[in-house]
Amino acid sequence: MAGSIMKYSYYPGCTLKNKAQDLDKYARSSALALGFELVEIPEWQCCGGVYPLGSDEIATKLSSVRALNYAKEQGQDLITLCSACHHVLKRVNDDMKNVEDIRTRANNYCGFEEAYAGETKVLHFLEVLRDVIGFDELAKKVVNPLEGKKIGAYYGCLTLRPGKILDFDDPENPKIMEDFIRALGAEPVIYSMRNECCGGYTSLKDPEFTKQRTEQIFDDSTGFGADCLITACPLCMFNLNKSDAKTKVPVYYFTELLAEALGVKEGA
Amino acid sequence: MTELEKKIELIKEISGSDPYKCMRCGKCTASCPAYSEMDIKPHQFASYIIRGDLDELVESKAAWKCLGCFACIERCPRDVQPGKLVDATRQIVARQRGGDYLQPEEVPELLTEDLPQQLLVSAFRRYRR
Amino acid sequence: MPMNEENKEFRPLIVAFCCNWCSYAGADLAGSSRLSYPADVKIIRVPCSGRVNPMFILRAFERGADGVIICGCHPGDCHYSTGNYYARRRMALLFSMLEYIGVENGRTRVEWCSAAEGAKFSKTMNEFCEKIKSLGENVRLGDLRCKN
Amino acid sequence: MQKIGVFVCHCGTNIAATVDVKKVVELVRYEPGVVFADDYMYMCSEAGQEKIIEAIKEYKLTGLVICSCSPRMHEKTFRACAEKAGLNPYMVEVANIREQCSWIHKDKEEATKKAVILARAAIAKVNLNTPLKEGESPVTKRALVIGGGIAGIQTALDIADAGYEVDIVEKEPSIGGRMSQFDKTFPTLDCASCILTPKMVEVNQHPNITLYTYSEVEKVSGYVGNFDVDIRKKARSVDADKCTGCGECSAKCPLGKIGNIPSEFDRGLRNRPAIYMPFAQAVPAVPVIDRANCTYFKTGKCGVCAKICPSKAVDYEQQDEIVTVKYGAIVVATGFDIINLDKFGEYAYNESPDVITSIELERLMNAAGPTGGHLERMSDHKQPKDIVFIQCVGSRCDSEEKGKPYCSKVCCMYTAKHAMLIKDHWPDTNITVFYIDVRTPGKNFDEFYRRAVEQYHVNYIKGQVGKVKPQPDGTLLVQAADLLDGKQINMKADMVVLAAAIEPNPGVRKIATMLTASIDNNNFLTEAHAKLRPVESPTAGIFLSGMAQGPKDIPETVSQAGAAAVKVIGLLAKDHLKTNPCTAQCDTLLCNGCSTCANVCPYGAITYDDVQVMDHGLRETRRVAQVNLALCQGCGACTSACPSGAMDLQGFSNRQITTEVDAICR
Repeated sequence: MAGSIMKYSYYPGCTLKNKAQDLDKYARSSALALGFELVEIPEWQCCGGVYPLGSDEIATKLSSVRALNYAKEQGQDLITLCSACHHVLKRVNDDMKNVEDIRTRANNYCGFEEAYAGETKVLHFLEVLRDVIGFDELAKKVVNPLEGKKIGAYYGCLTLRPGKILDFDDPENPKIMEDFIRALGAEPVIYSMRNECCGGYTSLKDPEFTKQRTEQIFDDSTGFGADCLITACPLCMFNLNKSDAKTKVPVYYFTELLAEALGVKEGA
Repeated sequence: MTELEKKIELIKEISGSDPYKCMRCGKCTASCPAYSEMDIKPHQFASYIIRGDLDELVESKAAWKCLGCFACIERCPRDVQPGKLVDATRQIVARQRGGDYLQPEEVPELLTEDLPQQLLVSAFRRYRR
Repeated sequence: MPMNEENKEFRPLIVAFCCNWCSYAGADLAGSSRLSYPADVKIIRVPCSGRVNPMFILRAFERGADGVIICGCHPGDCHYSTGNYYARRRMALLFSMLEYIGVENGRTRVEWCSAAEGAKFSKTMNEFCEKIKSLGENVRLGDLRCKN
Repeated sequence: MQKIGVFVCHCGTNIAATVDVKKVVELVRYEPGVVFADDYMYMCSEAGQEKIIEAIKEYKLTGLVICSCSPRMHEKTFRACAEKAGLNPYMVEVANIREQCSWIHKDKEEATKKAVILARAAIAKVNLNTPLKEGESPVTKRALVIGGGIAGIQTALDIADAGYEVDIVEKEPSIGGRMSQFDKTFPTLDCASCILTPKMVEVNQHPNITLYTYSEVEKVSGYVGNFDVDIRKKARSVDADKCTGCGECSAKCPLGKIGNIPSEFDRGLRNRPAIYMPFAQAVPAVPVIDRANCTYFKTGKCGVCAKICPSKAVDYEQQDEIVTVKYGAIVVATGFDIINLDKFGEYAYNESPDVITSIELERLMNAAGPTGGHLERMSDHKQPKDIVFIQCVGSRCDSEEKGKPYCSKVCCMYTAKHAMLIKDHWPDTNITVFYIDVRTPGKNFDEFYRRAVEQYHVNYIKGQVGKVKPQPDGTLLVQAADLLDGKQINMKADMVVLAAAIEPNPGVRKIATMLTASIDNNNFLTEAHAKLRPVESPTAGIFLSGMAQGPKDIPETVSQAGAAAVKVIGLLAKDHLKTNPCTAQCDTLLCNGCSTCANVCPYGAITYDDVQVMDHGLRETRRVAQVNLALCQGCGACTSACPSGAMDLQGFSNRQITTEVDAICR
């Protein structure tokens, strides 16, 4: 299969082109090292960051629908890295598949050649590692195992919930990031705040409240021995970094550690 | 249909959830990370809606304090999904008076060097429309 | 005499199929509670609403009935567990077909009535009679069987 | 042509005041088939019946129409009366001119007219009546009880004590069921094994009871009074006749120490050997070899148990055995289990060994349990100081994939029991119960719960727990809300006990299918009538006992077990069963074998058979429906579903009902 490398449509989202460039660039270089390529879809628009609050809203779902339809036309799965994009795209896709009213109205707006009905498969980058590459295969490709590192996976909310629609992992007791950490040769630290909210968007107007939340996250994870945390969400990263918890430890995008373990961090 | 029934129907439609299913177990309120900030607690949303005390909901701080973390939605044993009722309340406010918890004018002040775009768009969608 | 004929009130002919366990007992209770309903209603006892073959209803309309009502046990209470569910589905289909051939939907009805609901039975029959009266005399169905 | 006699009852003035009975008699006299018509003050009286008998004899009547009260009142009376005069009882029809005529109409002319029409319909029907004979089928005087928990044990004992033979089939190596795992029982707090083990022994020694443990029902055919059941006796690998139950084999099994085979009976709280009895008081006291784990069966090496056994009872060559037994009645007492808690990750059951279920707590409190009755945390074997109970874990859930929509009924009571027992032993323990509602209907039940609050100071808080968070210091942080006080609570606990929802034993669906016994959405067996026939399945000859029918506590289970036994005894006491003659019949010439009727039959009374038929001079083999008259209850569902008109119902035939329609619409 030399030469014909697996290609995925890739939806980076607003923040990865900007403040979260690390999340993006390490993912791209790691993907190549693992034998697949992230092909950024042209003219993508922001997903909105939040799944529309009213089930009767259509316009706010259209940017996602266009991205989903583009991937369908390419015959490719659609990959995201950002928690929020992952959440919004999967939920809009579920609407397009299962909610007739939304499907009809969205298609009326978009006027695709062929109506879109949720055909595209949306995958988080971690799901590709787990379900396509396989963590055992990933482990074999690791050249710099992160031995001795005790890493706490911080999931936050948007990657996991609502569990039924996102179908990412067990929303209360996830293990995909822990398995990922093991594949990189490090030791995962399991702590119960790992799927509790960091405060999310409220840090814009209530930064003090967000600090309470992140302090609890650091206290809990370091209490169990974590020496750093990983996340897939630029907003979690921001909030965790803003923390002035006594127990604060470094926070990395999971792709950064992946690139490091695969030996492709430099020059990414 | 009375005015009250119409309002309840509207909330049911926007939220896609049924407040009458609530059995007042309080698992949502127990799960809520923003509990201390909410003046009306998640489990009370269903009763406020059923009673028709929508004005109080609309005036409440709670609607703006919900983190949208989906913990209550995930754990609700009755599929009421209180978070969706909170979101519907925000929508009613936003549709009635354009959402007044975040004004565009105040944004420049709030910006910092490392503030991610995701935060801005999320806040705008949650606080406004 | 012709004037008299004109003024004569229309009295419909109504056939009611009642299951033995719930609705027939409900009709008995209506009787022992002296809850009247028009004499136009004539009850045929069947073991279960699920026993009511669509042919019986067609036959009634063919023979000049103005309305047919089928009464069974409440959903979940059927003496035979599931007969009323079959009746409900079967009649929904039959009634839509009857409407197609000219028997208005109001002339047919399925109603659940328990052995304790004498009042409901009487009320249902009164309402149904009123409805049929408002619809007037039915156009008698022709013989539906194939003829060659 | 029938010779029909019509009798119009005055019922005092009940009928006669509104219906002109004489006129009815006059008008029906000339109906086809009628040879005699008369009226009388009280038809149901001795004198009235005498009149009927005389008329039958004098006019050689072949059919009767009684215009009187509802057939639900006196149809039986008039049928018996006809039989006395030598007339087949099913040649009698009743026209209901009281409840459905005289009592609801005021206008005499109108009521009389209606009475005549109702009489005509009945006369038309009788013209088509045929004599029907109640069928008879013999009864095998032996009962099968599926499940050897307290429900099955009680049912079997009651039947056996009445003098009938009973077999119990239990899939585990011992009878005893869930109750044998319990420590104490509410609301009296007597020890579960003290009241259960004597019954288990009694079952074992009862001359009328045969035990099939480590066995499963494999196949069921036949019908009420005549079931044929195949029972698979799984190979125990131990000869029960030779075994003395000394326990040497289990004690010496090398896997007992190193095997890591979790004990099912102790809910995985300790390990067991590969050759084992589930618990010390097991009945029968004969071990089994768990072949999936046994070293000898896996590698051919070891054989310690066979060598050590003083009575040479270990038999590695033993095979499964199928026995076929005939039964007259079958009782389903398959019991319950608790739901799997994988979907409730928020309570950390899989993450923390100190989050346990209530059944595990029973084992931890039990003197014969893994800790010898000393309550300790499984993580560090320390005694817990702060214990939190969470109610309704998986009960009363709307979302089907997570939990169950019903209330599990027993959790409120056993939690109060647990709280009090713990406080009795270790008064320093702090106990908090998080509840949604406390439900304690039952004799002495609310008093019991109040005692937990008032005397034992158990802290009851209304509000479901949101999350249990294992902490770095080994404690559990319980995040909850006190809805009545309006507070969010973060409470440290050493142990959390989950009242997991109850569900029917997962094997019941397979058994119900074999028995054609209906089952509801939650896999509980359905009663023939929710109120009036609560221990019978709609399928004749199948009876329900215990949790298999719905959540219930021990006293309720025992009552229901007794009730099921009485129903079985009532059935077995008969030499023959009279069968309802108003059954479905298949016209094999019309039947095309499409299975529509079998699919709608609630009783599994329709089977298919290949028969030779002569059709227009051609002999051919056809698959046609056959009605088992012992099972058919005469609902007629098949008759209206049959697309070819082959199915008909005796006593309510298509022609009979059509002719009634015609008579009314004349």
